[in-house]
Amino acid sequence: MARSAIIGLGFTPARPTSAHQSFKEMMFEAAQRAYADAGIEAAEVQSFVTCAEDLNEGLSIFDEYTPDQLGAALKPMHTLPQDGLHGIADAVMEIRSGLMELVVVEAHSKASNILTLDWIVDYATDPIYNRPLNLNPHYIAGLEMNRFLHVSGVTAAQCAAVAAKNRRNALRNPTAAYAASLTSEQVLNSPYAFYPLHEKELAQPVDGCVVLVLASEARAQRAKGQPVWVRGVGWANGAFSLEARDWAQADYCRLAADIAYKQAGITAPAREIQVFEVDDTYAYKELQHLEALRVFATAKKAARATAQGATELGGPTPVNVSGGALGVGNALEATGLYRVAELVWQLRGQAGPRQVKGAKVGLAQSWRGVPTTSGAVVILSAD
Amino acid sequence: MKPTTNDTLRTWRDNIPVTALYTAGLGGTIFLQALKERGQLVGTRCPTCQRTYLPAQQFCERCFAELTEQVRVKSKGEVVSFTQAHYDRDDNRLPAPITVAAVRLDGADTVLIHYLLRTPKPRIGARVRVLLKPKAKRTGSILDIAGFVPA
Amino acid sequence: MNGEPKVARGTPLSGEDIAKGKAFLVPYTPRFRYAWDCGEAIGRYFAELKNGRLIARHCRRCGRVMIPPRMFCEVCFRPTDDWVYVKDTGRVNTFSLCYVSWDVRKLRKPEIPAVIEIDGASPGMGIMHLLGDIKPEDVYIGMRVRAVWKPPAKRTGSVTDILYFAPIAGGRRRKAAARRQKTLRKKR
Amino acid sequence: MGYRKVAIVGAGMTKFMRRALETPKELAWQAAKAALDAAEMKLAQVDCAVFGSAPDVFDGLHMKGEYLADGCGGWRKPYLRCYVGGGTGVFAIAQGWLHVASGMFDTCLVVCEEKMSSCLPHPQGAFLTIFDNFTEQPLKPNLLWIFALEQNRYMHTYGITQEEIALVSVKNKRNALGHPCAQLGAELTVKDVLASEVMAWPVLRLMVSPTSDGAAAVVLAAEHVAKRVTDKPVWIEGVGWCIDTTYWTNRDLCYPRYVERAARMAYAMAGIREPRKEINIAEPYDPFAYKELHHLEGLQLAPKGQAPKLLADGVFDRDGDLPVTPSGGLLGVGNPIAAAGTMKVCEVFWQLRGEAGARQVPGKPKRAVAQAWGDLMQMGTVVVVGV
Repeated sequence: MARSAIIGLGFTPARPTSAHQSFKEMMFEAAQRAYADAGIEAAEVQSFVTCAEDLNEGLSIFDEYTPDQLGAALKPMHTLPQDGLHGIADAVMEIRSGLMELVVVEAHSKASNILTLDWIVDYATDPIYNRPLNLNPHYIAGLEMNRFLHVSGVTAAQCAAVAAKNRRNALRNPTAAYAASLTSEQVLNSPYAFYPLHEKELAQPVDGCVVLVLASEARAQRAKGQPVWVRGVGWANGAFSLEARDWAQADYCRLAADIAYKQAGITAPAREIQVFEVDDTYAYKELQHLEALRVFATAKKAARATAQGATELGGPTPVNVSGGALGVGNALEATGLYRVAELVWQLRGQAGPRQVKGAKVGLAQSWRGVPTTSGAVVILSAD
Repeated sequence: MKPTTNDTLRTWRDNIPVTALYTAGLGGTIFLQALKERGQLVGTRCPTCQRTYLPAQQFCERCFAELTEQVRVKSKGEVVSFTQAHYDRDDNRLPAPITVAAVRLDGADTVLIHYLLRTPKPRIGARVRVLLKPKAKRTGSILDIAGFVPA
Repeated sequence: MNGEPKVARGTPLSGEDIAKGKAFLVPYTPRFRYAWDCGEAIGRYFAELKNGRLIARHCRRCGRVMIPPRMFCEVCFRPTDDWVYVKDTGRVNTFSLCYVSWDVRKLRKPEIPAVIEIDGASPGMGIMHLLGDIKPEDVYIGMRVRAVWKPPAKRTGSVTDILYFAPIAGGRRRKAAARRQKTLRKKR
Repeated sequence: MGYRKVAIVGAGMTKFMRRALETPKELAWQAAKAALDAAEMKLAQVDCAVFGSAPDVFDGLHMKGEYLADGCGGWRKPYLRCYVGGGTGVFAIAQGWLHVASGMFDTCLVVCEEKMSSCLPHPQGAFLTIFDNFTEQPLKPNLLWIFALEQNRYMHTYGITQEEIALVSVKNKRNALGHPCAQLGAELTVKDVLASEVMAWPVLRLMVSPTSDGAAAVVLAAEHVAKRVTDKPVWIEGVGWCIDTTYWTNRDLCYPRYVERAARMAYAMAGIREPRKEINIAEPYDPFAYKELHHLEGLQLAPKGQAPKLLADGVFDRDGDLPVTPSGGLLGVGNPIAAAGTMKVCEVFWQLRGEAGARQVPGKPKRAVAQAWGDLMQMGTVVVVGV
């Protein structure tokens, strides 16, 4: 099976708004940066993948609007209404099958263009049993967090500490939109949004675009820059319905991780991986996901480690040194790719003031947000 | 030099003008009919996976079996989780929060999501029961249930 | 159990079933509102429409003059270079006589959508718009047309600042082409 | 380049109908279950699932892939939704092929579903918003516009008449009479078609496929599994897809070059040099009557502008030299967008196995092509299968 690597990264910084660019112009900027980074011409790319959801774009068939600004006109290109990490999975399959050598993955957010975002999120809920309750859909996160706290023994204060850590981490990341010197107390003192979830524990939407160039091993060895190798990629869904799902465990994350670990030959994630970019759409999710990822045996241990600074930059298990979704922002389908972007910088040794020393292997994990139980895991390495 | 200024930036505003009419489906029809006409909570059971789905499902998501065995579930159960929503869908802060609970009714392996009423201090593990609307006001909707109240 | 389905599944539901309340239904009206960033290309396009002009972008590598304008050339994959005013006249590339409105109301008088190749843009560069001031049976492919603009005070910087495109009078080819296409159409 | 061999080992679908009582996930489950039953496989034997569906607003669900996951067998499995507009139903097969051909999985359940009736009173709000939000939607276009504009350009360029196009409706609706899942099978004449209401000239009512609810599914397996579960595997010999520029008003709509590119990609994989001679059955996408002809030309199965003549000569009849759309197509079976494309793949699967019942093409066909189209006259998706 052919190995694959990321050989180019382009992005626009995550920002609450981006009024100077249309989505096409934003994608064009990120694509140009990615191709320059990879040292390739757009014409060399054989296949393209965009990760996008129609209603986040406000167009009924967004696939129509994808090719030109990436250089994909008259080429194989398709849309996945999935997170950007699923896009990487697709590119890896295209390469491993032997069909393609050079594949581009794109995802973006123009969240600032959506005037009724929560209505759209709510449109993802079951129309017969759930939507008639007429609620803001983030209540689902409140329900889940409460169950998670109950089952895991994690405290509200420990969740708040995650939010404070990630917002502080973002201070070292020029790409992040929501950097802040925040303390756990300030998070805990923010009003409840969806009890027991505080307002400052929700990742805020951002605009931005990330483009990655993936290549087969043979093609990567001819690449201009240092390739970052894809060691494993896994993705999975849990039970979708609110009625049948597991309310305490992130089963989708556990399943996706186990697939990725198997491919990468990783048996002790905490020891073998030096940098983690883990979904923190809501602060408690980071702890829940760290357990599902087997980085800590339990979420409670993850919470204790966080309190002791073990997941900070400089700690033994740095988690979300980029700032995560709480610090960088929630870039809709591009959220996973901002995590990968951070890993690329870390593994290339380009992360500047937030560089994790000795980072050789990194993990990025995504979750598609409420009401889904859908996520993916990608493991990257420097060599 | 002519900078891009805020005066030249524009947005174009529009909407997606759709409305929807959803059918309850085969499973949903069983559930809603029993709820409306008999005030009962009917699920379906997968004999292979030994799980009772409430509301009734046409198929088992785990093994794909067609579910033909209908099971009447009790109207009492236990709070698996609850939350208090302080925002509405337009992101306005609500004057008073809305309490919502996930409740596992006795005899079901799944939870039902609904409002938690008359409960100033909600608690996970508390026993509650389903409060139905009077028969004359039931239309065959999940809102035929008014919510959960302390058992 | 090989072979195509002998008994196909699925339960048809008729309008009558619904009217009689045989099915449980949930109506819903979502609220999907957007304010899309026009960005540089469309922002300028709209601004010029307000001025009563059509503007395009030029790529110096492939030489194409593109409308609607874009900041990138999709053929060369590079930024486009120059703004170019093009004419508000052109030629009908294709058209339809549509007797159904966007929301499925029947129309007695058809709308006439068309792709109009714009003079001054590269060959084949068209935009979609409507035709007006013409009888449906007189429209033909190749017909020369000119934009009919809203009065300046009523323009908002939108494609609807052009009310429609109307035929430019004259032309010998016009009658012959119209005749040929009428015969084609009559055959239905 | 040798690829890992992937076969279709089972196919299933629901009836296509105007409005189904079933929820989207129930429809998906019915088709998926039928496909698994046909392959004599259990869900537990499936490694991963792929779902295809067109606009979210049809089913009335944001992220509808997530909502449908359980109906598609995605519970606690790797599950992916792909989406290329109307081209999705055939592309999903290519997406499933990637899952297995990559060596990452041995079996894959591919399900496509559409429930257009959820979009009430009609899906026009969804169709309006397929157009460019800045430069086209303010003109209040409907879906018919773009088809009528393309059909007119096609007719004009090659001197094609309405009669010639009407024949497609006649053939496909007749073929659909033999399909147990068909919504609109009918015995019609060219005169009937031409006498039907003018929707958007040159498009007439009987040249338009209906809106539908329905689902279709196939099970894919790697060679070693395929040989274990069936003695009649249908091999996926080639997959191809291609998207053209968004700026459809800057292209000549008379010819679908994106279909040609997609076809050439699939043919190259399949080692096909002369498609007209090497392909026994074609299922091109026919949401509108002229589209079938247009796509046959893109598929290199007819010279440019010549498909109508071959049709009139009977070449494309079920017992003709190159049977085209023996299923009855979207015009006859129905058009639940993505499910309709997969229905075409189901059809060639049944045909090559000799299991197509009343619709069986004579002469033991060996190789077939299914094709779908999508987006703004823009996306071509092609699958070549053989036995």
